Amino acid sequence: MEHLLYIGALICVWVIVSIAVNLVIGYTGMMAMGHAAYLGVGGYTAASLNIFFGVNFFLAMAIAATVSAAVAVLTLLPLLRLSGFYFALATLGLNFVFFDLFHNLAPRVEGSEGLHGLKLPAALVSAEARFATLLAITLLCVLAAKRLVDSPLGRLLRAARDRPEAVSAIGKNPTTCQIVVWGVSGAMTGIAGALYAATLFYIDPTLFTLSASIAMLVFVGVGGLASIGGSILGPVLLISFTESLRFIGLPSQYTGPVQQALYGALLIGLMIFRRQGLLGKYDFRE
Amino acid sequence: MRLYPIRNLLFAIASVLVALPLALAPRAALAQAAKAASGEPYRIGVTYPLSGPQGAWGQLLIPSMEIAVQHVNAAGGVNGRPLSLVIEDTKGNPEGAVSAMRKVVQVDRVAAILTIFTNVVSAQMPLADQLKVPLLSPVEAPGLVAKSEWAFAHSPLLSRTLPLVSQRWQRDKVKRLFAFYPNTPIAKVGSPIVKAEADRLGIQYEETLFKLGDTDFRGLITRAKNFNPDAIFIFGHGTPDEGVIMKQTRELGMTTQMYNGCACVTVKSYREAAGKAAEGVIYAGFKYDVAAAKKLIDAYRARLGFDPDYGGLEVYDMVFMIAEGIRKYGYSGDGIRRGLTEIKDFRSIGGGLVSMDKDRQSLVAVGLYQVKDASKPEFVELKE
Amino acid sequence: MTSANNPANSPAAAAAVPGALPARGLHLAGMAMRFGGVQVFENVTIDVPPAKVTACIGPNGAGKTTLINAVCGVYRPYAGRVYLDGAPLAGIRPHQSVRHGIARTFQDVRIFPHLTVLENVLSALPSQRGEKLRHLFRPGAGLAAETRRHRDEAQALLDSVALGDAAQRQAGELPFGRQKLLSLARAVATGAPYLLLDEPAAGVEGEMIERVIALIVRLAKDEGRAALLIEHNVEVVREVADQVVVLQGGGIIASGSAEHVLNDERVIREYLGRIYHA
Amino acid sequence: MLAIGLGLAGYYALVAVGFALIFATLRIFHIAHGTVFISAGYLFFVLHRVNGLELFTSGVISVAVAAVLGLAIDKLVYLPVMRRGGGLFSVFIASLGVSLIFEAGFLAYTKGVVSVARTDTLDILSAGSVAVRTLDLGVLALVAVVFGLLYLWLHRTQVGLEVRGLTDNSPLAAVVGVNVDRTRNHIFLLASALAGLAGVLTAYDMGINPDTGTRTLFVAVVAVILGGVRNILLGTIVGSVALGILTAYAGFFFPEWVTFSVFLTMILLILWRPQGLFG
Repeated sequence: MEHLLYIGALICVWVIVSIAVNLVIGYTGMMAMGHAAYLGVGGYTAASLNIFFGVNFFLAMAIAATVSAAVAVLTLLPLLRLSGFYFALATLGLNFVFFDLFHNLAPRVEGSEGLHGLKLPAALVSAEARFATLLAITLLCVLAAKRLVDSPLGRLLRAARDRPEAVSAIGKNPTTCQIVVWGVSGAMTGIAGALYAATLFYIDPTLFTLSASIAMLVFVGVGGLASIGGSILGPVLLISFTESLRFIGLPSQYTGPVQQALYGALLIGLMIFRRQGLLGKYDFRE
Repeated sequence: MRLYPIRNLLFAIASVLVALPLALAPRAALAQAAKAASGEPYRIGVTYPLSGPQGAWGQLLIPSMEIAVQHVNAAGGVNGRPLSLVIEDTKGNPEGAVSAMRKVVQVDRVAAILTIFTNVVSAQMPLADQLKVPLLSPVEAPGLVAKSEWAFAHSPLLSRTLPLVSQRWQRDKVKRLFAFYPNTPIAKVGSPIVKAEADRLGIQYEETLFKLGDTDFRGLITRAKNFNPDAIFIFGHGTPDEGVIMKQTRELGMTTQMYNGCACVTVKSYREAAGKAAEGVIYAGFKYDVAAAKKLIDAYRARLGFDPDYGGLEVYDMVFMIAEGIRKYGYSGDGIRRGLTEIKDFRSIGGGLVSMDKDRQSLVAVGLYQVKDASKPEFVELKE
Repeated sequence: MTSANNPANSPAAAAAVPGALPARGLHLAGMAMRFGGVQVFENVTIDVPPAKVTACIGPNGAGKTTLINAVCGVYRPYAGRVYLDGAPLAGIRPHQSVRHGIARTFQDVRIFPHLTVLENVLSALPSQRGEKLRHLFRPGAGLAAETRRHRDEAQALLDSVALGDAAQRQAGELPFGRQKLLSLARAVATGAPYLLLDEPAAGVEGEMIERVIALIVRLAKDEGRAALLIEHNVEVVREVADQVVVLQGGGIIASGSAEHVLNDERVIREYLGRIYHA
Repeated sequence: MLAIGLGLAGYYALVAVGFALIFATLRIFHIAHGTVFISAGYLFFVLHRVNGLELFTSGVISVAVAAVLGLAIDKLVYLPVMRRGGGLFSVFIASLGVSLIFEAGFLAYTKGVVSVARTDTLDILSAGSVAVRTLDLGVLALVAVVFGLLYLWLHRTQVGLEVRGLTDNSPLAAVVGVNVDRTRNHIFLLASALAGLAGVLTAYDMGINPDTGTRTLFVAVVAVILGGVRNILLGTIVGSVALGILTAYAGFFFPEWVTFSVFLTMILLILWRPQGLFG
């Protein structure tokens, strides 16, 4: 049971990330492929503050959200002038750049490669409490995201996704919308990063690599573009599936490769048969 | 809209897929928990990388544990009950480490865990404190296990192996020493120790870090070359990378004598990567007395067709250490922990006696060896 | 800054002398566009008075659409200036032109295909607090009320152009003609008093044309908006235009009241003639 | 140092030119090109090192298989995606999928142990302090020859002509009667064969890890972006040499920042001029 609660918590983290990524990829059509970097920034900010300065974890999480948002926007600004595909490529590069940054510069507890020793509040210690807390936070993120995408701003995002030039023709600045939503996405990813650390009690650079970004892409792609429900479905489906592999008797050394191969196959299948994903409304923006 | 039929279908599939694990998991959990309670074998958790970049280690070391378990059980088991291993893949990364550990502890209810790798152990230590389950691993990063009273290490620390090598340096009048470390915690703690030793002996010292998983180290080696050392010291995790470095060193025209801080040359993949370049290498490491280890070596050869490396000896020991803990204080996390802390003059399969120090780091017997033929694990112990 | 980087001796400078300017209305003075070295048009001066429909006709490639883009700040004119109610309108970015009171439509429609018809119009309504993040998560921002108000507004507008029935449909699914109508409605929704309409009737047939015409006329006569209409369809022009300019061969060859220009010998010979005998 | 840089440049160039060919002509961002590269490497490793098949034969077989694999990826993945209206990005994602699957396979097979297809140490020509491995010279010579042939192929043959037609504008080429499908096959076969050759050489020389493919590919991508896709041959050569030297020196001065510098270069380049230096 405890184990399931832990997996539940893990799923919550990835749901938040997927929603954050879907906000930019699905609703705004910005091909974000480097969110692992922001996840890492969030995780490291929260963990460092909590471990080295004894900042209350939830406060640290809030700060982490802000920092991630800031980093996200700062990394976005220079990339804004890039056309869709080169934009994707540049964000992809972020994964590698930030990995080396984390690996070479990020603080680490002596003798290990990363950070442990979080001083967690009661609400995050026991398995039950942690799951409940994460579920609550995830719910908040879902509601916030829903509020955003159903708002006039969200409408503008979806408009800009298809016809940025027409958006300026009706007197709204599409670029501003993009920056705003990217910041929101960054903040959410930062929160997820903090919760990720709280779920694992530990973070190190190997958690924030290209493969994490790919996982996000798969979750969003499978769940469905521009669909909050999809971003919930995606991680729930895939994580519970791969974790269930542990239980249905498959020797555990195959879960790793099977999972990776599965993700690969899913990506191909999606691109051929259903580019908008299970619950998606739109196609990928080319 | 038109999509609805498809959607409903997809929803159906989706819900089934979600239901599947939720339905299966608890049953599996109960089943296993029940077994443990009705108490036949004592279960030991093994959280090792079986897939992913470090996957090879699981494949190499687990057989050696299984052999140890066989030997224990053949000798009547522990308090008349057999041992058994519950193996989970960590994929060598923190998330996998935590998932695997939670699974073996919370689902399979094991009372002790054999694990490996600094990043995995770091990720598991906070959990060990919480779940009160001892971790026993061959990590070689000094100070790591000191962080948690539930973490134990059975491995030769550099502080024990280096003196043997440095005697050699003195004997051979080494004047200029160049050292290679992987960019991992080991290096971060290893390099100052070596540097201090070099200073003590008045040896010119220069070092560089290499990235595990890289295949082209010639840039670094060129550095070494420019430094023109008369001794090269490599200290890592016994990964093939170090073998590749040795080979590429030779291929850049350096004939300098090479030393290694661990018994990596006993690792097959390492020897293969190094090729002829490994010959003549002098290394200090975990005591590996072929005669003493015969019963392990034979069994291991029978299974995998080659000899176990020094890690195989370490993990073999670990199974016996845990068995001893259970024997003394019974099958419980705390019991086994006490057992491990009290280990004294434990006879290692490699020969030599082992005791735990107060930081839960084993003090192992070490030896100085030179590689004769790289194609097979042939090395001679060097005595002064 | 348009004037700043003008060559002082350019004809535009001469044409753009203030004083000759009408106090009200949109006034394009001595506009010139070049891409690279290639000249599109030069010294184009058009006066777009309020509550009137000014049509700009001319063959393809005469630079009519380019003219609109130059006015809206999509391109920076090579020379010339845009005056709005006598004040120069310099160096604006596309999304700012609406704020100054100029909205445009596109020849190829460019409605938001994935939004509903209603949303298309809604998105164009000016100054919505719901589009600012800071209002979005502030309780008591009264967004609900605002939203309701806007919905009614948008619905009313749609009804007025006989699109009310399609309000909830995906705009992309509408037939082309109604999409044109929608794009017009969207421009209208911005509330801008000056509309630059890029061939609103092109590709539209029969009864739809009538509606487009009706809408344009209504905008001018009832709502007192000014329209700069770019159109190939001379019949439409005859119906709606108060005055006409003919843009051809990189310059204006005729301008004046509709019937005068459309009956002008030279215009018929050089331009309309070609259409009739085509 | 320079020798090392050039040696690397050789491998990069072989991968990069194929990638550039495909990207410039078909607008396919062929991540799986790295998969083709690595697959050839592993096949070669298995044939030569594991099964002790003779060096040259194993090499040829691996390259041939690589060529076919490349074509198969196009036929089984890219074409279906494009036929169903997938664009540049969809194909890119699908390509990513392909490389994920293969990488998983190789991980399962090697458990991440580096695979070096040779046991012998290479002989070296040392003149004073500088020592150059004969292999590097061999590789450079080989690459020079390959590029020479490529030049002839592009400028002297009908297919080459059509290829260059495609680089300018694919639909146009279709109009003026280029048999796009046939040319496409040629391109994939050739490009993949070159990647295969690079894979074999790398596996023989430095050895390969399951992720070497993707890594090398990204380096090649940077090289191509650096050189610009319009001018396939010159672009890739210049790009690869520049990058080979960059990585060699990065590996010398700040080994911990090699990846960092490569990808920062890429991002800055995209920002500076997406069309590349010779675009």
